[in-house]
Amino acid sequence: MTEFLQHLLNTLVLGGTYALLGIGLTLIFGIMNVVNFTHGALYTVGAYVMYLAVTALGLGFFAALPTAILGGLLLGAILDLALLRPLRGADMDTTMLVMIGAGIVLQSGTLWLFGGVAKSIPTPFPDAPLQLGGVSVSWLRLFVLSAALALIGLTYWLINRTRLGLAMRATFQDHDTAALMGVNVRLIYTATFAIGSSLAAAAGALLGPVYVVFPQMGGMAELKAFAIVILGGLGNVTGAAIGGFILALAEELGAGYISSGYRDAMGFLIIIAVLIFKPTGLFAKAERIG
Amino acid sequence: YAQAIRIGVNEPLTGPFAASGTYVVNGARIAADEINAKGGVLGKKLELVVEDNKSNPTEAAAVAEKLITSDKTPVLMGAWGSSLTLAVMPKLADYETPMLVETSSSGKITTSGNPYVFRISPPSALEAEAFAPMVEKLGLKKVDFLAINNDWGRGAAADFGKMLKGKGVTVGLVETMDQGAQDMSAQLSKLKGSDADTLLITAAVDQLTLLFKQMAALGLKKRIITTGGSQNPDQIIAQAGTAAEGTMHLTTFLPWYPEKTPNPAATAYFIAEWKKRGFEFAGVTESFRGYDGIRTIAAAIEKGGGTDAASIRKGFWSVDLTGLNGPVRFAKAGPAGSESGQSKPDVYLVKIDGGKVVVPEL
Amino acid sequence: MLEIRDLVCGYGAVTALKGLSLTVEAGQLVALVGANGAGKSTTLRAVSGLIPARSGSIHFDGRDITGTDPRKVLAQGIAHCPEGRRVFPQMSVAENLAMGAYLRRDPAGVSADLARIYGEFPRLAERRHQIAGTLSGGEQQMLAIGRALMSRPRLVLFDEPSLGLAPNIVERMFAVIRAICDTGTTVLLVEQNAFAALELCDYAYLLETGRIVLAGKGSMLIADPHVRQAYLGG
Amino acid sequence: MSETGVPILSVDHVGVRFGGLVAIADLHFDVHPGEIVSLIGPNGAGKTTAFNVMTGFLKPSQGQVRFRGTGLEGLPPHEIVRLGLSRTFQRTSVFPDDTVFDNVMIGLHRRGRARLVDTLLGRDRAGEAALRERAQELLDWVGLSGRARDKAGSLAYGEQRLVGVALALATEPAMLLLDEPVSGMNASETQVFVRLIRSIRERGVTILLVEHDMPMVMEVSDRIVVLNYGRLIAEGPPAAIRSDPAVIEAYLGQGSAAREAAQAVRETTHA
Amino acid sequence: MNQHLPALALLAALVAVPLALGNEPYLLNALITTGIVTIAAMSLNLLLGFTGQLSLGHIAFFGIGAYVSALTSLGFDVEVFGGLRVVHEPWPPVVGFGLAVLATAACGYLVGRLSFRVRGAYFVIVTISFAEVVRLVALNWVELTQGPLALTGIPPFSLWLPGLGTTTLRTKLQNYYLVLVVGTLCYVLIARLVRSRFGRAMRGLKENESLALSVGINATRTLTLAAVISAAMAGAAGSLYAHYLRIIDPDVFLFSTTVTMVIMVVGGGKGTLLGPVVGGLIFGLLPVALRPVMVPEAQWMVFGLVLIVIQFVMPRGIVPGLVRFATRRRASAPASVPVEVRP
Ligand SMILES: Nc1ncnc2c1ncn2[C@@H]1O[C@H](COP(=O)(O)OP(=O)(O)OP(=O)(O)O)[C@@H](O)[C@H]1O
Ligand SMILES: Nc1ncnc2c1ncn2[C@@H]1O[C@H](COP(=O)(O)OP(=O)(O)OP(=O)(O)O)[C@@H](O)[C@H]1O
Ligand SMILES: [Mg+2]
Ligand SMILES: [Mg+2]
Repeated sequence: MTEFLQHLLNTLVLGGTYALLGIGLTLIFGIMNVVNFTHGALYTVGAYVMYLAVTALGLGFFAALPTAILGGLLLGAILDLALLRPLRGADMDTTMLVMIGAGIVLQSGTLWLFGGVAKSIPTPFPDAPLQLGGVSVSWLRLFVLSAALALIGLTYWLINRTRLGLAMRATFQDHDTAALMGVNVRLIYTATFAIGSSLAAAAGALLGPVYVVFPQMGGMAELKAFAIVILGGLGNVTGAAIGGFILALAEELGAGYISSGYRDAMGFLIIIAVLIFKPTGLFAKAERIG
Repeated sequence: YAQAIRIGVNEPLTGPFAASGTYVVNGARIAADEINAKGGVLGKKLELVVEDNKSNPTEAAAVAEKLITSDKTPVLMGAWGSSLTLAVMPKLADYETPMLVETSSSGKITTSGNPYVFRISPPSALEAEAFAPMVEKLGLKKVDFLAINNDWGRGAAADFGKMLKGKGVTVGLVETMDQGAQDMSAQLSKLKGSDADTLLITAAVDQLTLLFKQMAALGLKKRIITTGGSQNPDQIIAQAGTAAEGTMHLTTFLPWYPEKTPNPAATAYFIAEWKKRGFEFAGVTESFRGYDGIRTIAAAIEKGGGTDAASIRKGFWSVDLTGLNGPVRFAKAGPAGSESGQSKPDVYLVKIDGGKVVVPEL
Repeated sequence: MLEIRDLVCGYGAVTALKGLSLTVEAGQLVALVGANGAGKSTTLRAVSGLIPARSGSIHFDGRDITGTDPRKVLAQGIAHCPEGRRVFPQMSVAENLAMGAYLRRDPAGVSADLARIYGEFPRLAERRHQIAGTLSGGEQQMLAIGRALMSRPRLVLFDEPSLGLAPNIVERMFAVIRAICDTGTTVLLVEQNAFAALELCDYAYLLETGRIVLAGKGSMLIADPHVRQAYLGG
Repeated sequence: MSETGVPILSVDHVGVRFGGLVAIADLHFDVHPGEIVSLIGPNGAGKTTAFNVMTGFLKPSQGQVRFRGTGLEGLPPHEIVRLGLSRTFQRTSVFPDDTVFDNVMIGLHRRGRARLVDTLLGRDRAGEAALRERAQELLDWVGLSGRARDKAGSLAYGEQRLVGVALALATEPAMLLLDEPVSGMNASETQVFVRLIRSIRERGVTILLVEHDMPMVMEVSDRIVVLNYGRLIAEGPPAAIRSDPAVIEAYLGQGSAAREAAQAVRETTHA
Repeated sequence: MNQHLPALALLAALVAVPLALGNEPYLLNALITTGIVTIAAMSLNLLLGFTGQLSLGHIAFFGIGAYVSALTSLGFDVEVFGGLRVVHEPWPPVVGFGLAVLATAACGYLVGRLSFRVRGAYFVIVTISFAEVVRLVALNWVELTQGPLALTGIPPFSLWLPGLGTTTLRTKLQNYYLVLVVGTLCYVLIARLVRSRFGRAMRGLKENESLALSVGINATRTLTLAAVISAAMAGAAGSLYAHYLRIIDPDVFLFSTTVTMVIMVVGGGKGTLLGPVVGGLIFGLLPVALRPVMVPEAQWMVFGLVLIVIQFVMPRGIVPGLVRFATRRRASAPASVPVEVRP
């Protein structure tokens, strides 16, 4: 029983981080329709900025976090201005390839700058975990969970409740018509990409201290982020959040009760199963024919 | 000097194993420089031709091809991971070129009948054998395993399991984790619930750090012993902090106590040189393999008396050298007629105690 | 109010407008008629800045707006109700209408206009929470018209607003357009329903393969034998 | 018209719901071979939805459709086409990146007989040539030969609709469902289209038409079926429908409605 | 015939390359591995370029082909559910090749049936998931696949040639021509397929699915067929890979190899016949060209930059870009019109 409870608690914490990874990507992939292969690299960059901010710059842990997020925002804006803006109107594969290229450059760049040895980020939280009956959880992870939930809430609000969010959704459904409505579509593109990137960086900055920081950390994270986004329905922030928790649950229980070798397989099997029964993800968009 | 002797170095410099591969190459450079400063081998300088195998077996094979055919290196060192080494091996046979294997631990490397392979790292069976005498002293009763899901982890779990069963120790859970996995809470939660007294872990240093942190967070308190010899305790202490306290590690090198190593002078020289070049101390537990590897190759060239592949291969069989972790002498391994060479290094058990690496009294 | 001079526009190798000139006086309802592919939609797209002009000029209120981007054109008071509805398919009806008022900063005025549009097209009021992409064709057309009006434009460009509407709604819609014009909004109307458009308008232009070939009062065009033959079905 | 005999298409108490919304309540009517029947009704009455049910794009929540005696339930669209029931779409619908000619070639899919092995072995030259000839004929018929080499996506609206018709005809249907085919055409173009419809009928194709262009509907139809809120409210020859008060009220409208609306606008804006 | 001219010229050049190179094993090796991945890229192009479905799990078919072929020629002895023991004695590699093609075609059928319920992004994820699951099975079913310990000692191909008897393909040169023959065969099959009514059906589905259905195209059948053929070709490439490299481990399923294939297809020009071939040669050989001139991290960065630059200069890929350039030079007027198409 305690083992099961421990698994559930782990799910909650892991799910929060997965959800965070998913929502950043859902903005760029789900809303902007850019198959963003820099997401993993941006996640890595967020973690390294956090590392630098804490160690080299000596900013406190809590000041370093917004620094990393800001770093992601800036890098995202630069990527968009330099690589995506000139290709506006090009088809999805073109931008996908450019993003693959940019991802490779960013990843090898971090390897070049920081070397392959993993870094670890010191945190102000106590090592001793919080004990709740038989189960325990570290303070750091609790903090990450709450920060992730806060960011998810913020993004949801931004997309669904603000004028900017309205303009974002309009732009990506029909950018000509959005322009006719007076939306500054160029700005919206850049802003959306930057915000999505900053969320990836936030995920990296939050998870960097939980795990360790190394140049390839983004690889699997990216793959899972794609899965989460699709599970939750493209462009659906709430869906991505829920998708993150579902994936975490599948992995956790799969590893705990079936076989740890098939841990990641559990997540992917869930995805296949979901798509067989609900081919448009858990939260489908309404569409019509004719 | 007439012409330099070229040694092909086939290591992962990018991709997941980039850090380790780079350490090994740095160690190799120290050895080459040292040998050249002393006048080289057979009157010729050594020249390392370093190529990146991108942590990818196909690339590792391609790199071997390039080194042998296009750079004309008569001998290779590499290729860090077992799958990388295994991918290179058919090329060795094709071109009849010997290779010194410095890190890989898969048993297959020396048992598959490739007579061009000479290994100085211990396969996990050897390591288990070295650990056997300590089992009773530590009082192990029931042991769980947590291993990285690759040749190294699987091999270690299998070989240690066999050895322990032979000593009457119960083997409990055998859990695995993916190479790139970062969150092992699920496996650890399961292991926490088991009644084993000891957990044997096989994983690279980064994952060990994560594991120790996550164990602390879950309140998992058991005797921890890691295997494999490239755990790099200093990095663990630096990164996992108090979470690593009390853990034990099987290593093949004792850089903290140069005087206790088989060749104190060489160890001291190597460590000094390493520091002089501005590398992180933590890297020495990996890089010494590169250092020993090149010294072994130099010895083989010396003994073989020629700079062609065949002489060097012959030379390997008569190498007798005291490496940083024990004698390097190749014994025959694998099917008769096409045996590979396997050397048997020392294995030590160290413990992290008060933020320091100590050799526990057993 | 709107003056287009010698406008040349096109898509890639296609030149759709080959030196088009026309004028819309303030307060007028001007119709632009012509065959399929004559360049009517292209004209409207050029005015609202969706496609660049290759040469020629467009002036609005005496200011040169050639090549201005759509946002700034709208800010000057030109709304464009595009061909083929172009509603935002994944947004609700209400959100689509809110997009129409995107640049407006007077919430009170916006909600008054919203109420007016719901009054005009009760179907939209009924469906205000439906996702626009699932509306029927005619419902989407109503939404597109309503959305264009939400910006309170001074000049509104309609591209085939009657497309796919039921006859009674068409009638109603023409009445609405006339009324909009009578209350001071200038209208440039592109219509395939040429007869109705010509009857309704104050002034009309006939466009053939990228050039204006005839201009005059609606009644004059209706009477023209060529127009009767080619556009009104004899 | 010929109300007797076996209907080619019968819509049998069909109902469709989207969540809580009833798009079609209880639709029931027949079409007989050789007829041109129009299905009219206000926006959102359920006409396109009815087409979607007939062609297998939507499953009805109740009732069923029979075509030439076969029940269509559960059949996917491509099977229904094979039975000889073809359609066009309300929104313009072409294969935008292909030329007009290739569009028709794609449309001729069902006419091709080549087996996969023959294709892979390159034994299908003759069949292909025949298809090409047929495609050219179809383009001549709908009057698009002049644009055969242009990309379909670059055609003007009205021309794209003709491509749609050519595609539907390419399947050699026994019955054709046209969803607002002349929207976006002017009166003269519409007349050309009416002639096209007649020539299609002359070749023995039954036609069910959805259209809001009343002069055209009145001119071309043998019979009209009127739908409102997913229900049948009238059925009969054009003359009868034109003067049916219920239809006038719900759909056709009178001059007065327009004037009232105009008045309403003036009042609200001045208030 | 004119339309085949560039392809024939390329083929002639490829036939001649080894003669020009002399015996340069390293370059031949690079050409062989590049050729094998290029065949896989061609198969991916059939799906991505002609049906518009991006399979980011294409490596699964490649890997399954490699494993099936390797296991057929190595033999195995496993216990499946319920204690049933399955023993297989080694068969010649050529049989392995055949079985690899059949097995991957069957997998293609399964994935096709499964995932053509879902399109676009959802298809992408189903394929990624499939590939990951297969990789994890290869990793964990140690009894059959040796897991991470790798399958070693895979025999090279041996062929029976009329007049020559049976030859074992040990040399680089033999393997090079084997890959070239298989590649050419795949090219011809794809070319025939896409110019036929099946090809038109695929394009129709890609451009406007409801319309395609309404003209009687059976979506599931067409797409499944494309998936089956595509998977079988990828499987053939996998088999070539296994017998050439003579060792495989679960790393053959690496996601990054799929990414490489996508780069080859899209970079070269998806939806064109020659695109993946040209893209394959360029992006396959680029790392070889970069290796001697810079440090490893820089090699990757330059690879990434080249990728970006090509997309900027030729957004539709290299082959369409070159075609456009050529036609523009011939006729002074711009040839094709960029058409913006909206739903
Ligand atoms: N996106 C495009 N790309 C290429 N050519 C285009 C494009 N849009 C329109 N054209 C061409 O430009 C010409 C004018 O088109 P336009 O849409 O302005 O005609 P229109 O008068 O509005 O016709 P319709 O009544 O059919 O809407 C046509 O020949 C058309 O084929
Ligand atoms: N997928 C869907 N989800 C929700 N509602 C839908 C969907 N499809 C259609 N509807 C609704 O069902 C009703 C009938 O739609 P339908 O498209 O059949 O109308 P129609 O008679 O063709 O109208 P029009 O003449 O305007 O094209 C409409 O009110 C529409 O909003
Ligand atoms: Mg138009
Ligand atoms: Mg309709």
